[in-house]
Amino acid sequence: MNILEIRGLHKDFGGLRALNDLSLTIEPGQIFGLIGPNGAGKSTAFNCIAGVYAPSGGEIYFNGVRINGERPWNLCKRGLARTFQIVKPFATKSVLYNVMVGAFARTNSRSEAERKALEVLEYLHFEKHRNSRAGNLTIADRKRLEIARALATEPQLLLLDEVMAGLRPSEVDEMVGVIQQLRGRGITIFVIEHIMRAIMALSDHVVVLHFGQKIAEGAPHQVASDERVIKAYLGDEYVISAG
Amino acid sequence: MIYLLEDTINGILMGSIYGLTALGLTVIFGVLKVINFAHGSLLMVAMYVTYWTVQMSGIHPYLSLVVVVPVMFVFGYYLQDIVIKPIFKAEKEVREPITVIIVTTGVWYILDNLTLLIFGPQYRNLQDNALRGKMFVLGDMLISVPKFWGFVTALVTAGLLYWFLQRTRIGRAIRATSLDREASSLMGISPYKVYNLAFGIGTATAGVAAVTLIPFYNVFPTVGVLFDIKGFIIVVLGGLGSIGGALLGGIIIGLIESVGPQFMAATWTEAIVYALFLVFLFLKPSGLFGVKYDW
Amino acid sequence: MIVALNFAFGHPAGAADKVVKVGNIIPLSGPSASVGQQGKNARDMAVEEINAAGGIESLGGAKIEMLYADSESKPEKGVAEAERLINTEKVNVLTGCWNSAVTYPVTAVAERYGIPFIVPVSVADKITEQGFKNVFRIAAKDSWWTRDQFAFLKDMQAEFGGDVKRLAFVYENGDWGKGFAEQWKKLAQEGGYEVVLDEPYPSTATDLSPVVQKIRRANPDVLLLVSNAADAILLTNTLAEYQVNLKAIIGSGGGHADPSFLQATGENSRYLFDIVEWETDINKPGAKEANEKYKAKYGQNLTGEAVDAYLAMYVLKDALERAGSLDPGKIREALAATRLDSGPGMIVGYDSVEFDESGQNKNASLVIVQVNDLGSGFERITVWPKGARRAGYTPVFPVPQK
Amino acid sequence: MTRRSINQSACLLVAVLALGLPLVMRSATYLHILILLYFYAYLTTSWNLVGGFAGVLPLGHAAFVGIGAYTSTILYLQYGVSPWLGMLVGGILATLVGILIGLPTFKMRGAYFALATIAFAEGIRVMIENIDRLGPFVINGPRGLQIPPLKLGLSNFMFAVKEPYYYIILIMLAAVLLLTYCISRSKLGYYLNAGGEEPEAAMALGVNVARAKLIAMAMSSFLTALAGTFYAQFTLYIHPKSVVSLDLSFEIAFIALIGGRGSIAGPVLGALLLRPVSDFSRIYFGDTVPGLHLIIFGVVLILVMLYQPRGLQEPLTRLYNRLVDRLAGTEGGEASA
Amino acid sequence: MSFLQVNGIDVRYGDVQVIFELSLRVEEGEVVSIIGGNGAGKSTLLKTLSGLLEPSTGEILFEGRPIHGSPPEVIVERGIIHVPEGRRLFSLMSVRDNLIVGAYNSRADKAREETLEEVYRLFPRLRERESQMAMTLSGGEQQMVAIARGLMAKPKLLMLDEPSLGLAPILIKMIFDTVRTIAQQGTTVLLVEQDVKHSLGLSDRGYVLEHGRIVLEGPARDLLNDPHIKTAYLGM
Ligand SMILES: Nc1ncnc2c1ncn2[C@@H]1O[C@H](COP(=O)(O)OP(=O)(O)OP(=O)(O)O)[C@@H](O)[C@H]1O
Ligand SMILES: Nc1ncnc2c1ncn2[C@@H]1O[C@H](COP(=O)(O)OP(=O)(O)OP(=O)(O)O)[C@@H](O)[C@H]1O
Ligand SMILES: [Mg+2]
Ligand SMILES: [Mg+2]
Repeated sequence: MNILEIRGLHKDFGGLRALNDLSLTIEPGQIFGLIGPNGAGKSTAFNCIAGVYAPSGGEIYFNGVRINGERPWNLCKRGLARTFQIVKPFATKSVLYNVMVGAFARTNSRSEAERKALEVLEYLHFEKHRNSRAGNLTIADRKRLEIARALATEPQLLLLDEVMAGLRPSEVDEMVGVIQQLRGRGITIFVIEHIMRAIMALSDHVVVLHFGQKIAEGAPHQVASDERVIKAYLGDEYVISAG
Repeated sequence: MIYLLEDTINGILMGSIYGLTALGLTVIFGVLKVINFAHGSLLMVAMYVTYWTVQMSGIHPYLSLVVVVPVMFVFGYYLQDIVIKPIFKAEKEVREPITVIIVTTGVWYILDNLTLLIFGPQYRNLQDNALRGKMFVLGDMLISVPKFWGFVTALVTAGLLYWFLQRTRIGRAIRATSLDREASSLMGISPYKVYNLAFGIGTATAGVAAVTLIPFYNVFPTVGVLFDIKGFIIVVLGGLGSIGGALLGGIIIGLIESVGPQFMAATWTEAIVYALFLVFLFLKPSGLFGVKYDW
Repeated sequence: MIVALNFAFGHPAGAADKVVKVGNIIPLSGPSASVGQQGKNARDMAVEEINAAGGIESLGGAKIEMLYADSESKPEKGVAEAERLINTEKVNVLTGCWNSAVTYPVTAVAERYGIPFIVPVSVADKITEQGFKNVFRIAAKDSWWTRDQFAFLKDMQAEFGGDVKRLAFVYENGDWGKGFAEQWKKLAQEGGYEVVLDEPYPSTATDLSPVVQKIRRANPDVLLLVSNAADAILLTNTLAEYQVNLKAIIGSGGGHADPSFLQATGENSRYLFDIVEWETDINKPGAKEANEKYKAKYGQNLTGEAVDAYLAMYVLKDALERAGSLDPGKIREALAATRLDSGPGMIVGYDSVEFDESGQNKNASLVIVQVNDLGSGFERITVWPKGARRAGYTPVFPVPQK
Repeated sequence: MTRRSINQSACLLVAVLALGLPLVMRSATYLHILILLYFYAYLTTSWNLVGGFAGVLPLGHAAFVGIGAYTSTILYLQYGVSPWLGMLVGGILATLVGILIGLPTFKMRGAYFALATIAFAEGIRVMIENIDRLGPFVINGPRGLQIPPLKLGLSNFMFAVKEPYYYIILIMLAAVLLLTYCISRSKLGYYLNAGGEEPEAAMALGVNVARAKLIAMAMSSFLTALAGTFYAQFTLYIHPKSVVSLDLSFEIAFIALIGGRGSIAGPVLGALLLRPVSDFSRIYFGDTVPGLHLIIFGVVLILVMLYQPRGLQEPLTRLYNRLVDRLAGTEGGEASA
Repeated sequence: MSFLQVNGIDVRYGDVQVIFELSLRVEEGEVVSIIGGNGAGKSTLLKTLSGLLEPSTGEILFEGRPIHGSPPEVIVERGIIHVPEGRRLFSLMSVRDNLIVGAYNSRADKAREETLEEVYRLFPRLRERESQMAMTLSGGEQQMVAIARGLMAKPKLLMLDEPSLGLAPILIKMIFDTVRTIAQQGTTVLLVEQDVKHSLGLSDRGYVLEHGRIVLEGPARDLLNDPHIKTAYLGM
């Protein structure tokens, strides 16, 4: 069974059609990439899946269950976690506190939540920051915190929205490693990213959005050489340097 | 039928004056993102300023605008500069520093009681002013002349304020600061000066409101409180930060207060106002003219 | 920390055999500050006089020491202050509190500690109807005020004609106004009047023209009012603006008797009737002098409220003289046996102060005044009872139509 | 000494002090002031569940005080129901009202929420002032209700002396503090904080923000109403202007903000500062210069906020921690809770 | 004396020191890049230069006169314009009003209309969107507005903080082309970037910032070939 299946998804904001007839399927254990120009509707797609927006049309199935209009916290309990492109840390609280909020999704015990949160922080090499105030982290660290919190909810499917923006190449590589490890733990990953270096290295399958519509789909290298994708998204220069 | 018309007109006139009293509240909220609990007291101070200006010079009450508006502007400007600014400096990251509510309440207590100390608890009003007791007689209808001028003043003030904020250089700077304090400082705008300015403008509009009230109203140290809660309800009805909203909110309240008593005891209209307010909030939490995402 | 406070603030209650401590709880700030200030002034004047005249002789010339506390018109503040005055300041007697809502709970405190509590003015009937032993009220209670208002109305019709049928009741929506309105309704029924309007309004109203419109449209002959100061002024001015024609408007003291009322209403208050405990033109020896002295000191005329406070101090002095002790029980006994018919305090319209079983001054009486300008500005002229009417003045009733 | 044992002994010390105080301090006046101080600390701690943890600013909690006070008083006066029972009924009633008001208002943020709660409480006050009887219940409108102090005794929640009141409110305060402490360390506490700060993120992490806030509101309104009954029994007179007044609502919020909202000690610290300032300035200046004490109160409000915008709790906690560190003889370690 | 001269500044957030004894200079007409990993203190440095933060020690001289300790609005008047990280547009104002506010300082205000024309010529897309509310623009368009708003202030020194962050590859190229154009027109540019390849590609000189200290500096070309840079920042 597919872990996530989207059929003919639409989302309108007033007169603006942010998503237009989007369909895709993600199999368990996949790393699935979503790319496209700014404003193409990528984050909107995530918001529809994660229950922030009710879709204007179409269907979303998670593990075979229709989840249109399901509230975010219930989706989280079902095993769907996400990060925010515009990070939203609990700024006045410590990193550990932030992650514990996520961990509480699976337990009622404080000590259990703390244990699990520390485990996640360690896993992400983030434990040295555990007592830092989340509001004082740099942007890149806040993105890492987003991942840590999401992981603490023990998801089956993890939606990552531009978690690598602002990382330098070596850090991108490190993060790619982490994400691959997550897949190793059986978590399916759906990732939005503008950093092609990461997308190319990570994804099994890539979908390209443009004006809310899917314009290409396939293996990363296949997509990267697609004429329309280059024109709309990558630009001519990319082909040369990616080579 | 004629009664209803008469009451409706009175409601609109008085309501627009309520809107005018709340205008400063909405401007200050729009820019500083704080509720100024001292607004009623500032109105009270303005009423005293107006009262003494007219009393001592004997001029037409509306001429006192020339004195009251600048005096109140300066008063508000420095009040913000001295008392409220330090809080914004201390809480740079907080968009709606709630502590300001406490500080402005402190200002409220101080102003009301200082006035009591200085002027005593007496009730004063201007007996012989050019507008006192004047009525337009339209057939069987009686319409208060001073309220009518208050209505006109409210419209003009709101219009000027809107124009000022939308079209002038300083107005744009004020709006920019209200949206992003830090970014506006990177444009060369001093946010604290803008706050002073906005507070000054808000206080000056309280001055205008005081001038419209003085021809038919009393002055005493606790008069501000009477308009305070009303002001809160008005700005929320209209949408915090919206100028047109404040006027409309005021008129709604004025209408309820004026038309309502013909169908029930006057005390119940108060309850109606609160009930309507809550219903409105539930239906449209950002107010009639409020912008949803600008919290 | 509390210990430190105790040390710093707790005045050791020394053997005060040379002073009588009187605790006074009145609204000195907040919305009733104006009345509170009058009460304080009048008390101070009386006590100065008493002390200057040698204090309480039977206590070896003990002086009266006044302790004031601000209730801010809030019941909880009044209670806290009563507790403090009794327990910490060890006052011998308590007076206050003007706002009936403050006076009620304070009577309970005084009763609990057995401290005599003199209430100069707080008109709610209930205050002296709780079966308490320590409460003594100087002023008339609201059923007497309303009774007299109706008696006045009847007498006026008898004397001047003018057929009064339709009554309108407009009153502040508080303890005080509601209390009056209830009595009015009964009296109107008994008197065969038609009540065309029965309208409470919030004292905090910022626009009273809707209420005035209601009065205008109900077209009553006589309007009876209970108002605080701000609303009394606003109502009077608005009634004039809307040219409401009435045969008479009768106020119930309070706001209508406020010293700022005449100044703030001017011509609009002409011919208004008001019921009060006392008026400056009263024909009583000493009254004129007392008023002049007061006016020189505080710049205002004595009001009914002020005179009751002034009198209260003399009632107290009288009781203390007879008690010859600072024991609250003794003072209470003396107060209960009061029969004060002379002395500087007796500038009121009746002949003596005597308390009935419940502690109500049984002789308290009221007068009705009319506002008019007799050439030296607007003033309040006593017109009723007829025996007390100012010589040479003919009341204007019914008021001429505009 | 370990940090834990120091903390425990500090708590013990405070407890002993509080319990023993009435034995040393015999003045009914100070006892009265102290009882009201605890009363406010209790109210503010209850308020803190919503106002502190859930990150909104309710300015209408007096409504719940009023519901509690009126319910138990009416039941007692008209039906002879023991105020203890009435207290529970009042609490339950307030809980229902709290949920009712919370349902729509928790969608609002910031200033809107604050103003909505003001309007709601004022609405309740206007209702009480206008209604003389509600069905079989005599509310007595603007005249308030007086409880005749005839049947003294524990079962009637009425005492001739102040000590019993002192211990009752002390126990109530201790209980609510303990409750707050437990909540702050529980899942609910984390969820409230998270939902208050970044609702969207919290939802994505499995937090049903609205439900968490509603639970907090239910608890807060229940606890607040209990204090209403206490107040009624303590003063034996309730009046819409005293138990449902805006002043009361404001004072609760001020104490919380001055003390430090969202912290456990904040409400108590706030009450320890503001109550004496309010009482003693009124006592010492209320009679001589009318209004001066309110000016002083205003100045204190402003000064504290200017110098400690996060409330007194912050510097005092730091001080306390340093002291504990000194005693424990260790450095650094964990900070925030 | 350099155009901009930073001498040994320390910067801290409360108790945490983030920048240590940092010195650098920018000459008039140059494009200088500052590169460094995340958390190195790049944004902090720019915030300090623009007056949002104050150095605890050290001095900052612009055209020979000290600016440290002056508030941002004074520094803007002097001609240093900071385009902050994350765009920071005035979300509820139109594109045009955003740009006009950019020209708030007195030097720029006089030439407002001409500058607006110039900026529109540089970003024709913005002219099309002139009356659209800033918050409804796409990420790339928002970045254009942010840079354009900086230009409206008639900067002598333009400081850009990660202008390429979160942009699609095609837009990144466009943004850097724009920066190049701006520099060619004579504006001095101080550029903070993660995208080292692009930024050093158009810079004259560069500084490498790590843990709040300058660890490397030199002509951009040399830095591009530096082995440390290659491994850490270019991912080769
Ligand atoms: N809440 C909203 N209301 C109105 N319009 C919206 C809203 N959210 C997104 N949009 C619009 O929908 C379109 C798609 O936005 P979305 O955030 O999904 O883009 P994106 O592909 O994630 O872009 P980026 O790569 O810049 O993050 C944009 O034009 C955006 O302005
Ligand atoms: N407001 C703040 N309070 C306390 N510390 C802060 C604050 N802002 C940033 N820091 C800290 O200062 C250090 C430098 O941050 P800065 O934002 O300057 O880094 P940067 O080089 O711009 O990184 P990035 O590439 O992630 O934007 C970081 O360790 C960060 O945690
Ligand atoms: Mg996006
Ligand atoms: Mg940065």
